[in-house]
Order: sequence, then structure tokens, then C-alpha cells
Amino acid sequence: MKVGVVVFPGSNCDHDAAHALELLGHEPLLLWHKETSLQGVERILLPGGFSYGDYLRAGALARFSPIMAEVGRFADRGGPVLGICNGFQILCEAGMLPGVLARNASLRFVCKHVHVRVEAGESLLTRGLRPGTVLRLPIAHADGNYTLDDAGLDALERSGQILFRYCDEEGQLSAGANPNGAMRAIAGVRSERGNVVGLMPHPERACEGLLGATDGRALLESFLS
Amino acid sequence: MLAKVYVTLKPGVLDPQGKAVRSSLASLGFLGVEDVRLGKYVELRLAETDPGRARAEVERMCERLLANTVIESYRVEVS
Amino acid sequence: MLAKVYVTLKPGVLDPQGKAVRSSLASLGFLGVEDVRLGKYVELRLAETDPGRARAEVERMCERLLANTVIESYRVEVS
Amino acid sequence: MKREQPIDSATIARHGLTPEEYSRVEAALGRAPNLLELGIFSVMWSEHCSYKSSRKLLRGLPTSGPRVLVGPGENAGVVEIGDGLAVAFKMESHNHPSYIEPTQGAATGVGGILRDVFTMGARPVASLDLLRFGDPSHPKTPFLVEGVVAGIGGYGNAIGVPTVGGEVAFDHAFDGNCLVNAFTVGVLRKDKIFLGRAAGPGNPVLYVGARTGRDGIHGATMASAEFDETTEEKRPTVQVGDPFTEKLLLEACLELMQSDAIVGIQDMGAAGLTSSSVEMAGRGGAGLRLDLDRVPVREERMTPYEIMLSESQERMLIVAAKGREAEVERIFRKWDLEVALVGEVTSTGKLELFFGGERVGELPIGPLTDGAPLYDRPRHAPSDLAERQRFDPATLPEIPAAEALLALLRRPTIASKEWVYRQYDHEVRLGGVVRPGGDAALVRVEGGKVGLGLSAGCNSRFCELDPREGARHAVAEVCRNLATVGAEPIGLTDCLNFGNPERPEIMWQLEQAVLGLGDACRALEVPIVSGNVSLYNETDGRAILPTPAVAAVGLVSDCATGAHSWFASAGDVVALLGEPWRSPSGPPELGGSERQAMAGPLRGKPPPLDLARERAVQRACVALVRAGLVRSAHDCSEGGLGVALAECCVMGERRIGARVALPVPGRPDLALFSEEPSRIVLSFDPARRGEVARVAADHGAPLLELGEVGGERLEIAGVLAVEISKLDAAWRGGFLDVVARPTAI
Ligand SMILES: Nc1ncnc2c1ncn2[C@@H]1O[C@H](COP(=O)(O)OP(=O)(O)O)[C@@H](O)[C@H]1O
Ligand SMILES: [Mg+2]
Repeated sequence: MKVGVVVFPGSNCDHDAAHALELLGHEPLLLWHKETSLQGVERILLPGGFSYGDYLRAGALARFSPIMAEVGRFADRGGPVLGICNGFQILCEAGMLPGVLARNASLRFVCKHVHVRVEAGESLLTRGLRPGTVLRLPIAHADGNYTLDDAGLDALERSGQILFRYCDEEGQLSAGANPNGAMRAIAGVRSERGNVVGLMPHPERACEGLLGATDGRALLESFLS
Repeated sequence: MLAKVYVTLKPGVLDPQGKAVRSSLASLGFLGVEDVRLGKYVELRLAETDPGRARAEVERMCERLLANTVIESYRVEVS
Repeated sequence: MLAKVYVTLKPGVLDPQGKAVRSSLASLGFLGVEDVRLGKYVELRLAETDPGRARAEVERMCERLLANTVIESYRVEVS
Repeated sequence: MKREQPIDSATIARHGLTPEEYSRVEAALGRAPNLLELGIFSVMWSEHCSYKSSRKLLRGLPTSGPRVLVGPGENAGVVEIGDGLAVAFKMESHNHPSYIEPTQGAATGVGGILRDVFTMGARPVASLDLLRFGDPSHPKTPFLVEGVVAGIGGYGNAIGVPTVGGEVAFDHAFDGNCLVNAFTVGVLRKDKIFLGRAAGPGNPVLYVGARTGRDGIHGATMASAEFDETTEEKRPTVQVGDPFTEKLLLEACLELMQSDAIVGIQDMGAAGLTSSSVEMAGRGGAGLRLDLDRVPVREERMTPYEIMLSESQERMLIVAAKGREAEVERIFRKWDLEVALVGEVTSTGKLELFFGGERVGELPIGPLTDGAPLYDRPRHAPSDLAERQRFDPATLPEIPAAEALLALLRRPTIASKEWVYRQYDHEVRLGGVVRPGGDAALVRVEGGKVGLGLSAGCNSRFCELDPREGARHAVAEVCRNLATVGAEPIGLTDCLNFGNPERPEIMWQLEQAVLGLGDACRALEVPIVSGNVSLYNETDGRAILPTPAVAAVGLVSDCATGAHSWFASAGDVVALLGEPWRSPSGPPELGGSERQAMAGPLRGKPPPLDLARERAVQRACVALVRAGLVRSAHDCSEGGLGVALAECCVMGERRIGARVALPVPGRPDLALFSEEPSRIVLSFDPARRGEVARVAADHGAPLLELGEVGGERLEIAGVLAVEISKLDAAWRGGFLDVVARPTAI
């Protein structure tokens, strides 16, 4: 499948995403942010990194890149869009996903492997995964503190838009297992329609045993199926 | 013209940075600080010379880019 | 009392954020922005009730913590 | 030539030139310089650019070998790794700027070393950082730690180059002068190496990257001057880093390097446009003409002096092939970067500078580069050295061994550095096979099985007591670290951090350390392909501990066979590769150890290093790891065998205990913590016992079985038994003791 990986100035996981897509037998197509054609891709992935240096707010400047208008139209037509880390931040800033990713509660960048619990099965990212499944995935970010008002959060809960929550190895939620202070431990969400998804952990970094984690494969495979 | 924009977190939104600053201040011996809120301060130099139009323009910039109105509010001064 | 602190980069110090914001504003069609500088805005609620003492105290906080005086300058208002 | 008011002696002094050096300037020009020319001489002849105090000594280092493609002298060294690929790497200091403004100082240090590597045509794949701070209790220490780590992470994370390891140590000698040494390695094709050379008269000179501001003017001379109370005034010389622009610059340069439009390229690091233009012309044996009005500037009314001496970051100078300017412009415009045609290569052998239609400077290249002053400075050992080298470990107050172990684990130099490396993205680019936490990092080279082992280190206290022996230890330890992940060292880079070379004691330290590096590199057959010298690291006349830091790059042919540093499986055999104590009956060596530092002043001698033994131990370890015979390998360094065993229990994600027996000579609270070299703690499946013993014997390395992995405690028979939860708490808590304090915003 032809998958567009958008390259913003400052993206730095574009290359890793393309590598993972190839590993899974797909055809990544790097889309330069100044382009206005999606070149017939069937999926769009906004990779991690520091688009525009994350200046002002993470993702704030990237959402105005020329290609984002096309990405928006693609999503409006129901096209599947995945944002990973900085990509998630961009989708939130663009209003394509609910919420804001604020500065980590620790105020520090954090790079480590965490556990997340699948909250909603059968989403674009979790096909074939039962709710409650615990996955081990890498995170690396300074702004992953998912923030939204209570009403908004309640609405997400009701409509099953919360895809992942940070948890411990056993799947229990706790302050210690929440690496960034995210409200209700939210690690990933989907849009109302379900075709736009975003998460802070990096599934593309968890596709090879040699690198110490493989749970990302299931998520990417789901997105690509 | 010079426009000044103050972007602050909406009341009720948690401000971990403000909290950290407060506790740092306390451990430096500044004990009388009851609350700290951190925001952004943006200075823009504009070609526009009409204060009204300048303000309107900067407010549009705030809505579109300078503030994330989900959690932030802003205030504009022009001079 | 409420103290407001404005922290800005000293003149001549590179402001990568300001530069990036300016070019984004331009690409959004805000062409009349000649310069953008990004700074911090801090609100402090103080137990102190004397304006003079409050200002002096906040200035000490700026020197020690709130501003990085190597590259930043600050301005304090109390009310 | 533009003339101004004559140069007075105060101006000369402010430019860091001695009266003798100034006469040489006049002789080189055949006249008095103007201010611009004086500024250019001053930075080119600064210690930082000219290596005037160290150059003679450095000639003795072994710099060649069958894999070496580019040795010292270029922006980075290049070593072949097979399959048509090579690696470019270098380490550089940013000590002075980091002390003044830790976040920006450290950030721009990372930015600078990255440019040194990608200017060679290499894509940076990993960085290391070697840090020294003052005493943990010094009021400035937490502020510096916090700022430096934020700066390194902020830059490396944003640009997307993983920071995979490093070293952090504390000693009060660094109270007034911290060390920030940054290392980067990149991968390139061996037939696509770019050099910093200006050649071909008529070829265009292009300026690319960020605009030039007034920042950092005279940073290079600052880096070569001692700190004193006037340091405050030098503050505006701090530069702010912009990793976003550097990321664009990196991608644009690598894109341009796909073509053959580039004749030469060099980053504008210390001394900016001056050093890049002069050095490129020097290497190419050419001249350069620059039109300074064309340099993109950030500020109004910048003078030629400011433009030439600015140290604004994220800029490069390119000599392109004639007629290819448009290609260069197209690519840099695509990445939204400045690009300007600023001059051309000439055959005059001179740097000719024009501004506002006037010739504002004209300097011969030769005297600026090869003709820079070279000093053979007087040197002698400190008069009290012999006295300080006397030390009887028995004078240290006796404490229970378990108590000593817990106290040592908590010392910030030994404690877990997790607080640091969690703030670094160490996984981006999908190379992290062995991640931070162990002895060395192992990074997969894209597109194959080959891996790079990386480690940086130096024991500054050993170097203070005996700089030659200390430097030998530094090389041995980083190479030993590589051995634990199965990597064979293929090249080294160094960063020589010392005090004021005008003092004979310091100059002696430098000489001895360079000799020591040479000894060890020759014995271990590993060349030094790049490096950096940072002198004048002193405050108010007090020098830092001499720190000839080294970073090693090693090769692993199949990174699937790498081992971890920690115990993993109950029932595994615990063994020691190497001898537990050099002298099984005599007193253990404790000079320069953490055990000594815990109890009193720095005295004695570092433990002797037998390089033949070291080599045997390393080769045996590499063979064991590569054959997949061992489950873990961890070298003994700070805190000795006692600390190494405890670390093996607690370093992993799952803690596990061990029961061992040791032939402890004398007082266990001393012997367990002696920092003798050439020792690696192994664990392996008992079924592999025979094979492991055979491999060790084949390489002539001693192997001693110590016991077994398992349980909830570390037990050393007859000596101590401590719950691993206690060891863990001490080891994980030690660093937090330092940084749990107010943070600046
Ligand atoms: N400044 C640093 N940056 C990143 N990683 C670091 C730093 N300092 C130490 N580390 C990592 O912490 C681990 C332990 O370091 P150290 O105690 O110096 O190891 P060793 O005992 O082998 O010399 C290593 O993996 C090292 O790379
Ligand atoms: Mg080690």
C-alpha cells in the first residue's frame, strides 16, 4: 500500500516511519510539506520530530504548512490519518483531533519504554486487539501532557475515542505509570469519525526485536490493513 | 506600531511550570509567593499605523496562531 | 499584591522562535509583521502588601530565577 | 587599504596577543594591521584555533592505521567500516560558554560538533557527552547540571540525533569551570568524503545557513582565556542555538552532497567566517576574496570586524564548482535557508576583504595558519607531586564494607545517570541496540547487521596524580567498555581539557597525558583520528583536574550478538575476566579512587595499568560476547569490583541478586573498591562454562569463577550481604540528591 509520510521542516522520525512501513511490506512515499498533491496515497502518517523546532507550541506552526490543507481534505473524505508524537501534536493543533498536548508535568523531555493499555479495540489502530491488552512502547517527548476540559474528556469517554492509556505492566493506572501527567492517563485518541488517530508513543520504534520492542507492529499493521 | 500580546492559561487549566517556579522560589527563600502563573509575552513590530486596524489584525493572529484557545486566552495592547 | 514580570531576550540575542513565528505569520498572509520577539510573562500573587517592598522582592526573584540575565532582561510591574 | 587610528598596546592586549606576537603580525603584513586584521590574527592565533601550545606535543600521537581515511586536521576523522562505508567522528569542548550559560553553551556545543561531522558528508547517527561538574554540594552545581543536560537534550532531540551515552563526574576542582565535551559520529560512503578545502581559482564561495548577528564575537579568544571576575562582562558573547535551523542545514547539505557541485565545505564554528575561510584557503593552498556586504546579517550597521568575527551558529561556507551556484542556491532555498555568493577563490595566497566598495583588509594566508606561533612551553612536574603521590590506604578510617558499598553507590559520580539520559532521545533513527545504562552503547548502522560501539570517558583524578598513567587508563577504559558489547575499537578521538599552559606544571600534565594516550593507543592498536584541545580551564588561578577525555568507536559485525551489562538469569555463573587484585597479598591501590575521595583528599598514585594484560582481557571479552557465550559483561571502573557487582544486580530492568566468594586481600572496605583496571564481570549459562574458559585461555586472559546469579541480595561470602532493594535505592537516588533543587525557567 502507498503510504504518505509527511516531511515537515524539523521532522526527524520521517525516516524511521518509512523504515517501519517498508519492514511491514508497504511503500512509504515522503511528502514534502510544501507540496499540495498527495500523489494518490491511501494512508497518511504524520511522523514525530520537532516540526518548526516546536517553537511557540509543539505542532503549532506545522499545521499551517501547505500540505496540511490537503491532509484535512483527505481526512474529510474519510481517509485514514495517523499522527505519532509530533504528528499527534500537529493534529491536535489543527483541530483534527480533540485536546492539547501541553508540557510534561515533569517539565522535562522523557525518553523511555512505557506500557499502555488498549482502551478501544477495533479502531483504526487497534483492530484485532482486545481492550485491556497491555503494550510496551517507546516514548520520547517534552509535550505529551494530554489536556482537555472535563466535559470534553467525558465526551471522549462516552464515544470510545480514547484509544490508549498509560498503565503499569499489569495494566493498572497509577500516577507513577503516567510519564507526562496526561489527563486521565490518555496516550492516544481518535477523531469522532474514527479515521484520524494520534498517539504519543512511537510504534515505528517498536517493530524489531533487535531494538528491544515489537508491540508497535500490531498498531501499524492495523492502520495499514 | 508595536503590539504586545500576553498569552496566559485559562483559569482552571493546570500550570505545572508555574507550580515548579513557585516551589523553586520557595526553596530559594521567597516564601511569600502564593501563586505563580506562567504565560507568553510576544512583541510584534507592525507596518500598520492605525491602532484600530493593528489591534484587529493582531487579534486575528492570536486566534489563528499565537494562542491555542482550547487552553489559553490572550490580551493585546497596541502602542 | 499582584506582580507581573515580562522577560524578554536582550537586543541582539538570536530569537529562533520569534523568527519562526514571523515566517509562519507571513505564510498565513500577515505580511505586515516586521519583527517578532518571544518572551515570558509571569504573574505572581504575593503576600506582601507594600508595593515598594514587593517590587524589590520580585526583582530579586528575577535576578535569581525568573530571568536568565545572561541573555534576558526583565521588567516588573506591581499592582 | 583602509586605515584607522593606530593600534595601541591596550587594544593588542585585549585581543589576547603578546607584544612579541604583535611584532610577528607586523612582520607578516609588512606594516601595522588595521583593527579588522588585528581581530583576524587574534582569533587565528588564539590557542583554540592555532593549537600553539599543544601542536608540537600532538605530533607524537599515533594517527594512522589500515582503516584510517582521514586523520586529524580536518573537521572530523574518518575511519572505514567495510561495505564501502566509513564513519566520521570527533569530540569537542564547550566548557567556557557552558559555565557562563549552561543551556545555550551546551546546546551550541552539540550544534558545533554535529556540523563538524556533517560537513564531512556524514549523516550524524549518534552523540555522546562527557561532563564534569564541581562538588555536588557547591551551590552552582545543580544549576549547571540542569542547564547543561537541558541544552544537550534540547539540541540533540530536536535535530533528531540520538545521544546514546557519555560520562558525568563530580569533583570540587570543577567548581569554577565545568567541562562539556560533546562527541558525534556519522556514517558516510568512503568515496564521498568532503573536505574543508578552497581550491580552483575562480570558484565561487557561498555562505549558507543562518544570518550573522553580533553574537559570540571573540568567543574563540574567550575560550582561551582564564576566568576571572571580569567574566561577567564577557557575557554577551554567549550564542543562542537554533536546532531547527541546524536540522534544515543538515538536510540541505546532505542533499547538495549527492551531487558533485561542492569543491570544499566547512562549518563556521569558533571564529566563524574568519577561521572557516582562512582554514579552507590554507588547506587548499589558495587565496580568497570575500565581499562582506553580501554576507546575510541579522543586525543593522554591522561592521566588517563584526561580520568576520561573529560566532553566530548554524552557518557553513561552501566553495562550489564554477557554474554550479544555481544548484546550491536552489537546494538551500528549498530548505528556507540563507544562501549568498560572497566571494571567490583566488590564486593570490591572500585573504582579501571588501566592504562598501573598499578593500578593508588584506592578509597573507600562510602566517595565519601554518605560520601561527608555536610554543614549546617550559614544563616540569609540580614540585609537590612526589609528596602527593605518597599515600597509605590503611590510614583511611575503617567502616563496614556494606556501609562503604551503599555510600559509594550513592555518590553522584557512581550513581545511575538515568536522570540524565532519560532527557535525551536515545532511540531516534532506530539504531539503539544497546541503549544507555550499560558500559557502552551499541548502534546499528542502517541497512545491515554492522553495529558501532561507542564510549567516552576519563578518570580525571587518576590524571591529576599521574597524567601519563591516567591517560593510559582513559584509553584502556573506553576500549574495555566497547569490549563489553563485543566491539573492537577502530578509532579514537580526544578532547584535552587542561589549565593554563603558560604554567609549567600544567604544560607538563599536558605533555604527560599526550604521551600516555600514545602509549595506550599503540598498545591497543587504535589510532586517534581527531581531537580538540581546551586550555585555560581555570578560575582565579586554580586549574581543573587534567582531563584528557577520550571517546572510542568500535565495530561489531553482527549487532544481534551484543551483551548487556547486567545480570539477567538466576543460576548463571558469575565470573571475573582479569585478576581480582594485582597483588593478592599486598595493600590494594586506592589513589584517585572514589573510595578515597569519600574519605579524604586526593593522594597517591593511580593503579598501574599493564597494557598487555588489558589487551588480553579485552580481546577475550570481545570473543566471548561475539560468540554469544556470555549473558552479561560489565567492566570495573569507579568503585571497583564491589560497585561493579552491585551494579550488575541493579542496572537491569529486573533486579536480581548474586552470591559470590572473593579472595579479598586485607581490609574488605578498601580492597573491594580499589579501581584496578583490566577487570570485567561476566555472567553466563553454566552449560557454557567449558567454552568460556577455553576462550579466555586462548586469549591469555585470567578467568575466575566467583559464584552464582540469583536471590534478593548481593552476598559476598564473609564480607557483606545487602538487600538489592537497598543497593538499588542508593544507586538510583544518588543523582537525584544533586538535582533536587530549584530549577530556572
Ligand atoms: N552525560 C551522559 N549522557 C548520556 N549518558 C550518560 C551520561 N553519563 C553517563 N551516561 C550513561 O550512563 C551509564 C553509566 O555511565 P558510567 O557510570 O560512566 O559508566 P562506566 O561505569 O562504564 O564508566 C552509561 O551507559 C553511560 O553512557
Ligand atoms: Mg564502564
